[in-house]
Parts: sequence; C-alpha cells; structure tokens
Amino acid sequence: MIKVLFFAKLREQLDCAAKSVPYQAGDDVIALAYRLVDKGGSSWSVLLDKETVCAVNQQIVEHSFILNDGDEVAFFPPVTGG
Amino acid sequence: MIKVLFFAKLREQLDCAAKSVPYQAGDDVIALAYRLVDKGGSSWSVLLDKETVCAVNQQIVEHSFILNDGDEVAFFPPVTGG
Amino acid sequence: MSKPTKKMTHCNVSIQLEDFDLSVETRELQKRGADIGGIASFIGAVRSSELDSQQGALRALEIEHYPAMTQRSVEASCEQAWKRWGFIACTVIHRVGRLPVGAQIVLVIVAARHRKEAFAACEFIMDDLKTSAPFWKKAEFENSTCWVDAKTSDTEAMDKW
Amino acid sequence: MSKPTKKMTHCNVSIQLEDFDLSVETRELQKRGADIGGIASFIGAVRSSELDSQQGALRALEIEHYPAMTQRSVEASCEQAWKRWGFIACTVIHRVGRLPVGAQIVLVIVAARHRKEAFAACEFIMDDLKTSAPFWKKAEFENSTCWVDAKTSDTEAMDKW
Repeated sequence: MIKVLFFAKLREQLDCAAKSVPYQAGDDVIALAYRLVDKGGSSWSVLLDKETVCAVNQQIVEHSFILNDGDEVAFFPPVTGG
Repeated sequence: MIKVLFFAKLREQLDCAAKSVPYQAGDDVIALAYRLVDKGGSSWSVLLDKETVCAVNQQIVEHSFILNDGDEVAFFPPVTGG
Repeated sequence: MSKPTKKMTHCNVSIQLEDFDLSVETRELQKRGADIGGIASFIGAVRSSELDSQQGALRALEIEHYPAMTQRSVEASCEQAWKRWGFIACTVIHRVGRLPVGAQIVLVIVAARHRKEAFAACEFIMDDLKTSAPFWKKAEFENSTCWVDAKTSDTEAMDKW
Repeated sequence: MSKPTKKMTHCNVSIQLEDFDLSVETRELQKRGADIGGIASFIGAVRSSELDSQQGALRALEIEHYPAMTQRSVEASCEQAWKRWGFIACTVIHRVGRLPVGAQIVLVIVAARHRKEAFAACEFIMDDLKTSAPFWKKAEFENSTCWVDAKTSDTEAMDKW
C-alpha cells in the first residue's frame, strides 16, 4: 500500500487529509496522481498542477520519482513558512 | 588655536592625549602634522604615516583638509571596534 | 539522503506552539564555546499588512505543517549552511498554530567565529526554510480566511545562494 | 554633514560601559509598529582566540573610544543604511572599557518590513562601524598587553557594499 497525505489548501480542496492506495509496481508519482484523479474526479486534477509539490518519505521529489511499496507520499501547495 | 587629540596606540607612543597648537591660516592637516613633528621630535613622525587617520571636528578627513581656527583635530590609528 | 562524513554538532531545531525568548536562546548558544565571536539572529513576525487585501484587517495567521517532515527539513537547511560556513552552533524555532498580528513566528540564531559566517548562515537558513520547509499560512481576516500564496521573491532569494 | 531631506525616525545609539540584554532591546523595537515583519540582530563578543598570540591566553579587551565622535559616527552608519534599505527602526549599543573573554561588545538590531532589508541593513551597519567608528581594542594577555591591529578583511567587507 501507498499512504497518501494532503496538506493546506490542497487538503481543503480535496476534503481529504489522508488515504491509502494499493501499490502498483513501477508507478512513479505522476502515475499515482493520475490514478487518484481517475478515481476521485475532476476536482482531483489539482494534483497534476505544475506547482503542486510532492514529497516521498518526507523528502521533496520530482514527479518522475519511482515509488516503492509502503512509501508515504504527500501532495501540497508551495510552502509559505518563515 | 587648534585643539589636537591623540588616541589609542598613538596616544601611548606620543605619551600625549591632547595639546593646543596656534592656528596658522591656510594650514591643512599635513602642515599641522609637520609642525607637530618639528616641535616634538622624530617619534612624532608617526603622524605622517599613511595609515594614521585624522578627524576634524569629529569627522574623518583627507590629510589635505584645510583647517579653521578653533577646529578640533584628532589623530588616531585605524579603528578596531565592533 | 547521503550521509555527511562529518556531523554538525550543535543544531537545535524546535517546531512548537509556544512562544520563544530571544535572549534565553542566545545565552544557550553563547555557552557553546569561548571561540564564538559573532551571533546573528533573525525573528520573523506576523505583520499587520502581511497581505494586500480587500478583506479588512488581518487578525492572525494559522500555520499548518507536515509534522513528520518539518524537523528533518529544517535540520537539512542547517546542515547545508553548516557545510558552507562551518559555524559553531545554531538554533531554529518555528511556531505552528494560530498566531495573532505582532506574534513571533520564527527564530534563527547562528553563533560563529566571525560575523561574516554568522550573517551568511543565518540568512541562508531563513531563505532555504522559506522555500523548502513544509509550513503553510492561512490568513484570518475579520470576515474571511484565505491561504497565503508562495512568493516568487522567496524563490529568487534562494536562487542567489 | 549635509542635512538629509527626510530624517530617520527610530535610531537608538548608545555607547556604554554596562552590558545589554538582547530581548529587552528587541522588544523595545518590536513596539515600533505592527508593520515589522523581520528583525535581524548581531552580537559581537570577546573571543578567546581573538588574536594569534605567543603571549598566552587572552584575558580581556580594553576598549577605548573618542567620546565626542563615537555617537555621531555610529548614527551616520545607521543613517546611510536607512537611506538604502528604509527600515523601520534600529538600535546600536557598543560597550567601552574592560571586557573579559566571553563578554558582549556590540549589538546591532534592525527591524524592517521584510527580512531582506533587515539582514542587509544590520550587516551594513556592522561592517561600516568596524571601519569608521572611533573605537580601539587593547588586548590583555596573562603577562602583557598589545593594541589590536585593524584587519584588511574588515576594509574588504566594507568595500563590497
């Protein structure tokens, strides 16, 4: 399984903080995002936005990053701390 | 009269913190320094050193700065505060 | 993450609800060695005009974060700064939760041998944190709320390093 | 000195024997407006290895200054920084007299709308003060004393502005 987290504006737009998605060998971040959009509907296409950031196991990665079973994947808007 | 002040290492080398010198119309800083060396002896030639700083009325000036009667002239080594 | 060959020694990162005291934190750092010649620090606070808004006066910012990631992200910023400027010690505190106008948000302190390294490392950590640590601000106005957008000026500030 | 057309408002300069407290001074500045978004500060302290010396351990620095000139010189540094970065308020405290190893020497705090101006103005004031304010350090070792020489690195630091 892949644990998927959503933060801030994204979490509110999707009305979802976390969900579990079955692992599919070979999936990269963008493939996972497409699967979530297919299942969740058009409002989820925000995951495919260029500015949406993705972290795998708490580290920011490119959208071509290949996932492993058990990974924690987080999607969020550009950060605004400090 | 010109009031002349010496600070830090310079004050110690000259064994003098302050002295009064008669005003001479047209004198610049370097002319004043030469008068002090003439009067005080070779140990005073430190005033002519390139690195010696001069302030007139509490503002750093070039050695060609023309003096006025009543000015306060200070000679000191490069500053080392902060 | 590749293991650094030499580990940074005194790096104290805290993500917390509570406010902080600059002097207390600075005194803690000053204990880290008689060789400290300069301590640079920065405090970020909630400005009244944080946003140009039609929505009335700003009341507060609500700061959300990604708990599992925040600490290691900020530590990574410090580690990068330490590799470049080899300071003696640093402290970073970032608050989360609801912070009213005027409240302190973030504190970065860097103690180093010389002022140049202290200033550079402190500013670098702030710039890097602004563009990489998973914090998000939601602005609370009198009658509405909205998420604060990321600023391109922050990305540009980071690019200069 | 030519009169500036617009006067800097909150610039607090103090030359004193007494120690200072960073938090107290910072809180004073924070009162200067709800529009303050960033506060950068710097503390310079007496380092144990201030000088490479054959004369044993450093015990203290004795700081001499030119009282009539010091205040206006430091204020001029602040004024220059204010003209360039338009910060909201600043505080500079420089101690004089005998300061043992570990003692605080100088404090510069700048409160501004944004961090960039706060950092730049704070570092500029420190660099300018180092090369233009009439302070001199005499180092006290176990068995001898000597005047500290000016550093070319300080002049270079100033040249970059």
